[in-house]
Amino acid sequence: MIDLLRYFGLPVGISTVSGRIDEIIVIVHYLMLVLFIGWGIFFIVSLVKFRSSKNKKANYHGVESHYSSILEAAVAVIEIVILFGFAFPIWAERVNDVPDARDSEHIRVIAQQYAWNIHYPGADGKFGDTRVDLVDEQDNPIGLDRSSEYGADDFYTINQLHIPVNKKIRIDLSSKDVIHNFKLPELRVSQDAIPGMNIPVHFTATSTSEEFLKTAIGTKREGKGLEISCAQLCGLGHYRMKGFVTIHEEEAYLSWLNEQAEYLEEESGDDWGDESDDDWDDDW
Amino acid sequence: MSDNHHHEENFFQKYIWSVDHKIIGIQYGITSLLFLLFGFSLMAVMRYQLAYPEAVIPYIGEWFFSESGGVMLPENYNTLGAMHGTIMIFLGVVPLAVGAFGNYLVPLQVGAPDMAFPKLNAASYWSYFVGGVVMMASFFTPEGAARSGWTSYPPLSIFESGQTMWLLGMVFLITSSLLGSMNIIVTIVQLRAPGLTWFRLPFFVWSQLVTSFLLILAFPPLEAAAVLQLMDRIAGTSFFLPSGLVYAGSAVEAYGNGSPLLWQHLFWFLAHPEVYVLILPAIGIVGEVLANNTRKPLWGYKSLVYAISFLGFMSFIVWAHHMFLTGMGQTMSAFFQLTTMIISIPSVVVLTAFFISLWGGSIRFNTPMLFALAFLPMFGIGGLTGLPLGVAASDIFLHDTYYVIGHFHYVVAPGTLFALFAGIYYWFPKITGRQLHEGMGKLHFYPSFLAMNGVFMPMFIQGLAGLSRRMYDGGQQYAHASDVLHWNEFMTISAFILGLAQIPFIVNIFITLSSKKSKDRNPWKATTIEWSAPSPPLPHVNFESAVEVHHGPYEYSVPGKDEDFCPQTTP
Amino acid sequence: MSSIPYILEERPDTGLNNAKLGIWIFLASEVMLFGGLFSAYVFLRFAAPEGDFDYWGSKLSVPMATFNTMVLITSSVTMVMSWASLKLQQFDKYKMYLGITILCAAAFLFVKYFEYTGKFHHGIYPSSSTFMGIYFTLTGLHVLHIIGGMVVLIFFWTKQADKMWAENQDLLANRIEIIGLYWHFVDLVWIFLFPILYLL
Amino acid sequence: MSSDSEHSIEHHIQTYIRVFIALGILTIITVAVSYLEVSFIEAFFLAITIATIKGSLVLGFFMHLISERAAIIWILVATAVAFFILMFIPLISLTDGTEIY
Ligand code: HEA
Ligand code: HEA
Ligand code: CUA
Ligand SMILES: [Cu+2]
Repeated sequence: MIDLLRYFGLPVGISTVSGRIDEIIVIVHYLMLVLFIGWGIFFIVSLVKFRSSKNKKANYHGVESHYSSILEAAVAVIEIVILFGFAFPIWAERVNDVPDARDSEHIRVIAQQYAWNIHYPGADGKFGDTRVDLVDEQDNPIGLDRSSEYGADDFYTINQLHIPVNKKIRIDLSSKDVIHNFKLPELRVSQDAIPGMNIPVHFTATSTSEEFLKTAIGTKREGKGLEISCAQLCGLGHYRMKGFVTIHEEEAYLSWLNEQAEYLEEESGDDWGDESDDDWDDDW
Repeated sequence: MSDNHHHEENFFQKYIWSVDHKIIGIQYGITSLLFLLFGFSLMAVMRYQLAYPEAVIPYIGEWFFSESGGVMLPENYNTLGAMHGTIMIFLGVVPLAVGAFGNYLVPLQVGAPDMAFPKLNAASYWSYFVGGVVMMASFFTPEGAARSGWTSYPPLSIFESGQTMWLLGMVFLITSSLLGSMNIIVTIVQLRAPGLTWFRLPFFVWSQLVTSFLLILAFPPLEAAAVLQLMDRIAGTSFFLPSGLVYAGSAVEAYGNGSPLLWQHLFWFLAHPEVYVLILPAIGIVGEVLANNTRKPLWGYKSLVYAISFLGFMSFIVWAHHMFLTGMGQTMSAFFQLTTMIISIPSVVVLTAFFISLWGGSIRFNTPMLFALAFLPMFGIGGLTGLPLGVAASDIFLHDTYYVIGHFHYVVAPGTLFALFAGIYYWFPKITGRQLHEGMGKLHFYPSFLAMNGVFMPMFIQGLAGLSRRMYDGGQQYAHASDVLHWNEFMTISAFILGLAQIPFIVNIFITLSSKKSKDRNPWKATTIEWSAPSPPLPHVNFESAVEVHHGPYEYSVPGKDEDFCPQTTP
Repeated sequence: MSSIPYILEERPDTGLNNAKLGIWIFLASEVMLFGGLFSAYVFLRFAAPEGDFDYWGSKLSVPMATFNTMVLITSSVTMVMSWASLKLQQFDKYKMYLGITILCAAAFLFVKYFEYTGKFHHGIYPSSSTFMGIYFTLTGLHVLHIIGGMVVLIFFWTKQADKMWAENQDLLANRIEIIGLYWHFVDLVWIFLFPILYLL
Repeated sequence: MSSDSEHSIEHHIQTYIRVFIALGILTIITVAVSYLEVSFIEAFFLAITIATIKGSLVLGFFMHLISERAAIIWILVATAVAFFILMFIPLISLTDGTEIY
């Protein structure tokens, strides 16, 4: 079944939850398929068998057995099993097992109309304060207060999310203006970013961008890497509110972090986010 | 109240300001069909854009998108999407299913001379009309029409232009539905003909009763929410605006402390029952047509009635399955997943009963029956694809993708819309005294059926690939969509074929209207009460003599009788 | 068969006439309309920072609202008395009681007008705070209901009522009962609005 | 209420007067208790309880609900259920969320 769904578009999954989510999609589709084919056969047989040219007089009583209630009960039972066996546990893990900031890579993502601001805590691992009145779309889109306790070494990027592979990532999601949805299709991550709320999302990527790109060779997607897609109508630029995701090996990630820290030192006060698209999308 | 049928009426009294439920039903019918056509046209422009994103829209582009040289802009696309959804649901399908069919048929099927409150009935139509005019007018205001989706999620809807007119229009439409459904409930409870006990009511009447209750209880909260959103837009309150917003580069000046989630709760509290408002009348129509054309009673009539009543009740406690990704915790999500799975069971019961009704029948394949039969697998696909959406874990991936669009279009377009077509073909002889041409009917059915699937089936593929809905360019920006993008053109062409397939229908209607009336008042040899009235039924009184009911609704092929049907009114 | 049955007489199996059932269904929808707003109030109150609602709520005038509560209760009792008078064939008393009801409604609106303008004078508008927003929305909608009811009441106080009384006493009594139900409902809403907005 | 004989109406009128007095007294009580120094939750329950009593009086006697037909009672029960669902379930989402502060 998973192959069938893959064939019908389901992208490969590259996070620790993707397997379980695909599994439940598959199970539900089995249920659907069985019901559909079962009733489909019954439907077609009845239409052929009881067409009026063949069956002149209808039977007033029709089917008298009540096997159908067994079928209905069976559907109910299967649904309950799906819920308790699969759906509830996955959800519980999703919302309850949010990793602590210490044993995970902690990143903030602040959505705004048509861009993703990615806020990294810097070397101290703690985020500086952000204040609405400091927001300046050109120089300080997230309103970071550099003078606050942990603010000095924070840096942020725009539309560039870099994460290490095989490490727990925790993203605190919020929005500056309207509701967006932070979606990483291949990682099976999706979460509304709602202004006024700060919602944690966590996942672990299981392959790097490079490895992922290899799987895409020969498909229409060849050469196009991972992206953040905005999956909630957020205004006229909704369709182009795209971010880029790069999953590094641990060392590469660390050196990227260092690089950012150096930039920060060199041109403090300057615009950080707009580094060149040095990642996968040169030919885009 | 109803002593005005003695004197002669002029044209206006008779057709425009009428209080006769049949005229009002027809007014509703014509208006809503026109809106359906309009909703379709909006969608056609949209689909063209999805298939050919950079292209100039042919013919109409230079008119409507003149500033941009005939190319559609993102804001135009959002307007089309929001208004397509709004128009199809609130101005097309609900008025057609409840306003037109409910109005026309409920009094006839319960053997009543009219609705319980004829003037209120007219008020309901005119309120709908005004609501429609406001919605249409919004296209011509400087701000343009709404563009935040039919769901109108704040804060976007509070910042975006065009929303005020949408909200005003909604207030009228809601009022109209409230008046209409009050009337239907009272008519069913109070005006049933002697002998017409609850379990002798045709299934269609039951479905209208449940639908009306849904409208009465679910619509007012949306009215309240609309008032709150209007306040946010006009009076500067911040019910739906949290503190600390930065919009378009500057801090939003509002008190704050509001909650965007509040709107979602109030909206979906309406909008989930609303989707059952879309489907229940359709199920009712399909039941009638199936019983008539299988020439046997509906199987499990009572369990059908219980199933839809239960469905109606449950529909009030599943709404948050549209909100799984709003940061919901375990309690909420478990509760709403459970109720969502529970609510799918009565739907399974209904479909099962319909399938089993076929067994042992003597099935006639006329046009209404074809549409009704097509409804079953189409609703089946739509309903079944609701299940992975109702399971929160799989909804993480499928939420707001084309999978959702595919899911609900399968229930509302080849589902409800086909059922409504079936109803139109089935009751046309009663309404006009003339039967629609069968050949043309089939010419309408087969291409429509194929094209519908051509439009909506690929949506599941696109959805499984993770392609988001409401994308102005159809998803070109995104890498994950590149595998499935080529479907867009196919779907668009199918949509245009779908449009062409409606031409035989429209032509059929006009040709038939100009033909001679038939004397046969019961061409389908049906049992329910409306067929014992003349076609069309007499103005204001419907029946020539008082109706008395002696049988259940579907006494077809009763053993030991020569005729294969036994009308409810024959002793 | 001609006219619609059970306009005035009761249908034997349901024991109701059409208008009675109709108005109750209408009231059911009204319950849900105000329910939506109450729900919003509760939701926003729980979501608001501590003390926010208290602070703004303390700006309302309890004496005025208490007075208005009394006024509405009075109008409710006179409303039901006017219906009872009709039943007792006392048309004059009916007019008197209905007149008092209308006066009460006017008094309510008068006080409300002073409350509103008083707020505006102090620079308090719906946009001033979430509490004030919901206060103005809820009471505003309630005032609209009062005005609507008042228009109908006045209609039944004019010569029209005399005419109806002469032609069809039962019809008038039925109409008064129906509008009475509506009026009591409006009173009922206020009974809940009063503590929620002014006292808590 | 069509079978009201004159006698029963007169009886009703007495009831109306009593209910009127009760409503007045309860109004004064509810204002009075609002000055008590109690926690918000307590104040809330007091106020709502009194309002509910008042509301029931109006519903029961002025609107004749205590002698009303089953059909109407059922409609109101359904409405009440929907009302409470609308009132309380959204609240759960305030406490049950993955939100962090
Ligand atoms: C008429 C309309 C209608 C109907 C009947 C339904 C029915 C159902 N819907 Fe759907 N839904 C919508 C209209 C409808 N929906 C709309 C409009 C939206 C999107 C709104 C928006 O966001 O804009 C939506 C969105 C939507 C979502 C939100 C998705 C998301 O945004 O992420 C969910 C999630 O749970 C859902 C679930 C369901 C379920 C479980 C049912 C169940 O009731 C279905 C039960 C039916 C069955 C289980 C079928 C039984 C079939 C058989 C027994 C056999 C069939 C076999 C053959 C025919 C051969 N729907
Ligand atoms: C009842 C509801 C309903 C119906 C029937 C339809 C019908 C159709 N819809 Fe729509 N649609 C919605 C409700 C509906 N839709 C909603 C709620 C949305 C979401 C909006 C949002 O994002 O906010 C949506 C969104 C939506 C999208 C996605 C847009 C996006 O996300 O970017 C698409 C894309 O293809 C689409 C296509 C279609 C098509 C091809 C039909 C076809 O099935 C149309 C078929 C119609 C006809 C063939 C016309 C019939 C007319 C007649 C027969 C007239 C006869 C006239 C006379 C006799 C006078 N719809
Ligand atoms: Cu951001 Cu869509
Ligand atoms: Cu739903």
